[in-house]
Amino acid sequence: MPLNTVDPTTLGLRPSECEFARRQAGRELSDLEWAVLSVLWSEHCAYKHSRALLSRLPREGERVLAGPGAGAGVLDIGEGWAVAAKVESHNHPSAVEPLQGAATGIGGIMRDVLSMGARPAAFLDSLRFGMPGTGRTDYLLRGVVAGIAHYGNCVGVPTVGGDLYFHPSYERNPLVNAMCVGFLRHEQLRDSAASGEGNRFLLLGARTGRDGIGGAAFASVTLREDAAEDRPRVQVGDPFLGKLLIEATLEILACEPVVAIQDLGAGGLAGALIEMCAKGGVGAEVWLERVPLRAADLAPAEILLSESQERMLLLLPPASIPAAQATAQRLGIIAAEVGEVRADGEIAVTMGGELLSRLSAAIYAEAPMAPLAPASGNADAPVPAEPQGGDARSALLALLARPNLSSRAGIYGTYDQDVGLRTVVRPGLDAAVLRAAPGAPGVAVAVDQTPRYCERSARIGASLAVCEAARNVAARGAVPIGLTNCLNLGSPERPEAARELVDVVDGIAEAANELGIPVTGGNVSLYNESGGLAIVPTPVIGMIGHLPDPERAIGVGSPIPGMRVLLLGQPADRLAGSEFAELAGVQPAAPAPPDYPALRAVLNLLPAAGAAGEIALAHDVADGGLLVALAEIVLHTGLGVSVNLAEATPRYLFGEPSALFIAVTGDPGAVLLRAAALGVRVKEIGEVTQSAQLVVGMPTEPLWSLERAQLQRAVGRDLL
Amino acid sequence: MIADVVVFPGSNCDFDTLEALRLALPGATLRRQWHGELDLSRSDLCVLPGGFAYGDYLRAGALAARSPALREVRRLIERGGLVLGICNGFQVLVEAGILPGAFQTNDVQHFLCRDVHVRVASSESPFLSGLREGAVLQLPIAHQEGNYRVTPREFEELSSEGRIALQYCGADGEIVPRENPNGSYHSIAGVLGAHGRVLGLMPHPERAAWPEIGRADGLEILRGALSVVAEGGRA
Amino acid sequence: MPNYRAELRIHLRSGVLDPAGEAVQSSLGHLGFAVDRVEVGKLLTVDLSASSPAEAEEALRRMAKELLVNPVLEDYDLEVRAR
Amino acid sequence: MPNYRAELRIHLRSGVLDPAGEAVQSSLGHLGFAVDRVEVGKLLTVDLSASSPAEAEEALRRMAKELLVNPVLEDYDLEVRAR
Ligand SMILES: Nc1ncnc2c1ncn2[C@@H]1O[C@H](COP(=O)(O)OP(=O)(O)O)[C@@H](O)[C@H]1O
Ligand SMILES: [Mg+2]
Repeated sequence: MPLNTVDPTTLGLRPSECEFARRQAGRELSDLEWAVLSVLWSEHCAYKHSRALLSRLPREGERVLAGPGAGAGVLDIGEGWAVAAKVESHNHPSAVEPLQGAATGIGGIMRDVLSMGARPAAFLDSLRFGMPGTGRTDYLLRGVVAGIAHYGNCVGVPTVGGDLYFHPSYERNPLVNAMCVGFLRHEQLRDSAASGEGNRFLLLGARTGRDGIGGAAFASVTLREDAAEDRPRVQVGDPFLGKLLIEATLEILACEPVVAIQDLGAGGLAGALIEMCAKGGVGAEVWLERVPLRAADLAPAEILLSESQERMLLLLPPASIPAAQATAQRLGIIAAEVGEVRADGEIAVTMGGELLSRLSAAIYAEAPMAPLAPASGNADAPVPAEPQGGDARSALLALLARPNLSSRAGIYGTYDQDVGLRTVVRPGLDAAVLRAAPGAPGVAVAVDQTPRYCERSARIGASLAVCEAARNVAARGAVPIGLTNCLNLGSPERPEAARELVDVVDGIAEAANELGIPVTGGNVSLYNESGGLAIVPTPVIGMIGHLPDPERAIGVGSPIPGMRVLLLGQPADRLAGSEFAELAGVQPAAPAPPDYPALRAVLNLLPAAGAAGEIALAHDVADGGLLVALAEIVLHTGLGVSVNLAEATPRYLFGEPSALFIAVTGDPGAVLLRAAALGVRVKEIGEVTQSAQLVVGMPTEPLWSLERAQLQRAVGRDLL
Repeated sequence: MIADVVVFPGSNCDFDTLEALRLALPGATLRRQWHGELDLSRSDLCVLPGGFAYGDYLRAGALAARSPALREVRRLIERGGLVLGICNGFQVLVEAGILPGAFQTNDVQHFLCRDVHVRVASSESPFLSGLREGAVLQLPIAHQEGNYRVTPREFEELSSEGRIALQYCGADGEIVPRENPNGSYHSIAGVLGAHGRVLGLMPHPERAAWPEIGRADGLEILRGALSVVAEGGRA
Repeated sequence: MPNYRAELRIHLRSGVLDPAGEAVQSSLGHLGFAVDRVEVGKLLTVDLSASSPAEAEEALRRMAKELLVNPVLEDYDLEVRAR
Repeated sequence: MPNYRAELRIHLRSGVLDPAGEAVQSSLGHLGFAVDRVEVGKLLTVDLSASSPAEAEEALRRMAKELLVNPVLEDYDLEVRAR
């Protein structure tokens, strides 16, 4: 067997890790083994700094069919249907090449969902950039959006939502998180644990090229000043092949007795195969000469570690291989038999009959954990004094024009929102609604996180992100039943960032426990810092809300003039953390922690009232506060809203509460009854009008109004 | 009645179209046919669905238009069968020379997905026979290369032969540049083949065949095939 | 058979609207580059074997006609050299 | 100032996946044309005025760097001539 010539620490392994590996193996490792180990033991693959911490997240729930550790979380939605969902980051590749970085991010998360046996049904994108208006940011934003559109539209999966925030801390480290949602019947659920000596691995999809080698290790290293040097590592996605891969995979899963399946992501073939083996407690023999290549001269380590896109690894009994290959061939896609299961737990890599390496799968799979050394204490800033008075009407217009509140229609308008016929409510407000099939159960889906909140308190910000995501699905009448998340942070080796990592996990755990929402999985992206500037902690939450009858979700029909406008829940009692405070130049402060009792009560009310058809439209009060939310209803419906508000204080009008909704109803009496029974504070504030304008009356202030066209001009900034 | 949906590698509205046809053509035999094995010898209606056939590489629809499947489609047309090209299907028919013109990238230079209004400019086609001229439909579009180009001469010809099927318009039916989403010549959203039995259109009727969620204006177009069968099948 | 590399330069026909070119021109303008016109065309590079340059050229012209060029909108010129 | 026409021929860098080229190659195959490789690149034609060919070329190189060429994935060559 070839021996050791490289110093493994030059591959990014720490001396202590090398020692650990040698001890486990009982010998020196070969170059090939070090190469594989350096990738599989990278932060990106091994979660060295976060794995222990993540066990604090609640994961139990009666609807959870597959939780953390699976390719995607899977939740029961009734009538034999289930939903699979996962969010993942593709930050560093997108910083280097925004279009292809985002495109391959979409392709990558799609294959995670596919690996559960689900048909990918929708994407959401969560984007963070430095402040707009600089050439670099605009270029990144345009490229990323074009990349998502390119891959998503072409692969035939709609993009139905997302969020987008600008903050100076993302200037050098933009974030691109992608979420995929898929549907499956319960019996279609698949697992990635390999088993059965002699079963064969079938590599399905693209030929293996030199692209993306070392990508995983690359993602774990802080972006260098000149990221351009990392350029050859950029991969190009082929959504056309991605589409063939979906169809071929699903057809083989439907027709053949597939034992296990896994997508190829970070760590390439080695990553997928070793994970499958380690999960199943078995080993494998790999035949590298059978891997279809794009360039003839790939070295064994390159074949093992290449992160070429659009590939899946399936495990089948030998007798089923010919049929699976025939299916693949008919659909125009390559399928190669590249190895078989060994019972002894060893990974034996061979090329043309020659044994190149043999090492236990468990050694590769069990990276030593890295301890966190979080800074102590929570540096939440004190709550500052409130600005007083001011002209609410002009403040509203100014808020709507802020980059973080302006319209996202120009962005989601470039995404196919409908393909697949599952989109019942398109993007526009809060969550989108999907049905598993016409007439079948479905879900409301949203991704959320507000950098402004996390900037001053990672912990409160994280719990508020869970609350907002829950509110957004509840606005469609859905019950939040599970969440997936992506934790984007700076280097865990810095005590402050380690503290933030602990805080965001605790914040999510707190809110998830308080609201009874299990965490079904997620992804951690660390080292988002460069030039001494780290991002604001960014725990992106992807929420799944259950809708037994999505075709009757809140928001499927339109409100009618004359319907009443209600406030449900708890109005804001302070301005801290709000966009208004930022606009007013008040020193930033930590937002109020979530009001869980009030939120729980409304989260109970909306699904019940929605199912009874009592609510035509609901929208939660979030960024910008109450007046902004009212304006958004006027913008969204094309109708008018006329209200009389109880208070004229800035905190009431512009504070950002954690448990407040606006609801439009044709039957206020019924909603009031329900609210009383559930302990929801409710107030009727006005009505929907035919003429498209927002009319606002407040105590001691003259009545004022804004035409929809004026509101439109304010929000209508062209971001692309 | 037999209706076939052709699947090219990269088609992605094939299942959607079948699902909508199931509703629109009750009792019809629906088949999803892979392009390589296409047999339309018993077909009454063939639909080329939306998507990105062959990745839309080179030009949208160009590679699919040269595939052997198109021979079957041409034969069906010669026999008087019905052919409906939706979005990418329309692009394929144009690239194949079955319908005139050519497509360019939307004038805004990016993909567009939203509801538009279209006005029925001609009902001289089975597909449009259930609608009156001037009727306004609300249908979704989803395309990057939907900017339909014909020469002024071709336009005159198409107009005089009643072969402009649909034009983008406002909710009130007014055809104005502001309501033209992609820059198409004279707001053309759909055109007919010589005998009205071939229709190519950019909007997606199959995405608007769903009354239960308030999107149903595409049903009438999909039902059009019934009118021919009611008259006694193919010509 | 000898190997050739053909370069097919595809232009929009004159008179055809070129919104892509206009968009690039205006972006250049925003960056401070004043140019008179931009046209966005395609460049296809085809490697093939043929018995002579003339035969290679002949093959390319047929490929152009049958697939590579859309005569409604596009024109092309062709250059073949040994490789 | 004299007028120039610059042709920027943009190729994919070697090793970068070219799904478009592969699709066109296989389609040509179905049409009976056997070719060894197809690459789909871009051809930008830019008309501009400059005081000399060297200055025009210099301007084009800056445009390429700032907008027209994506150095992560693409290479280019440039030809400037009087018009
Ligand atoms: N990056 C994005 N991609 C797709 N859709 C987006 C994106 N950003 C925002 N949206 C959509 O725009 C709408 C408004 O977004 P946002 O203001 O974040 O939500 P809310 O209505 O809850 O305030 C939502 O439907 C959301 O899904
Ligand atoms: Mg909301």
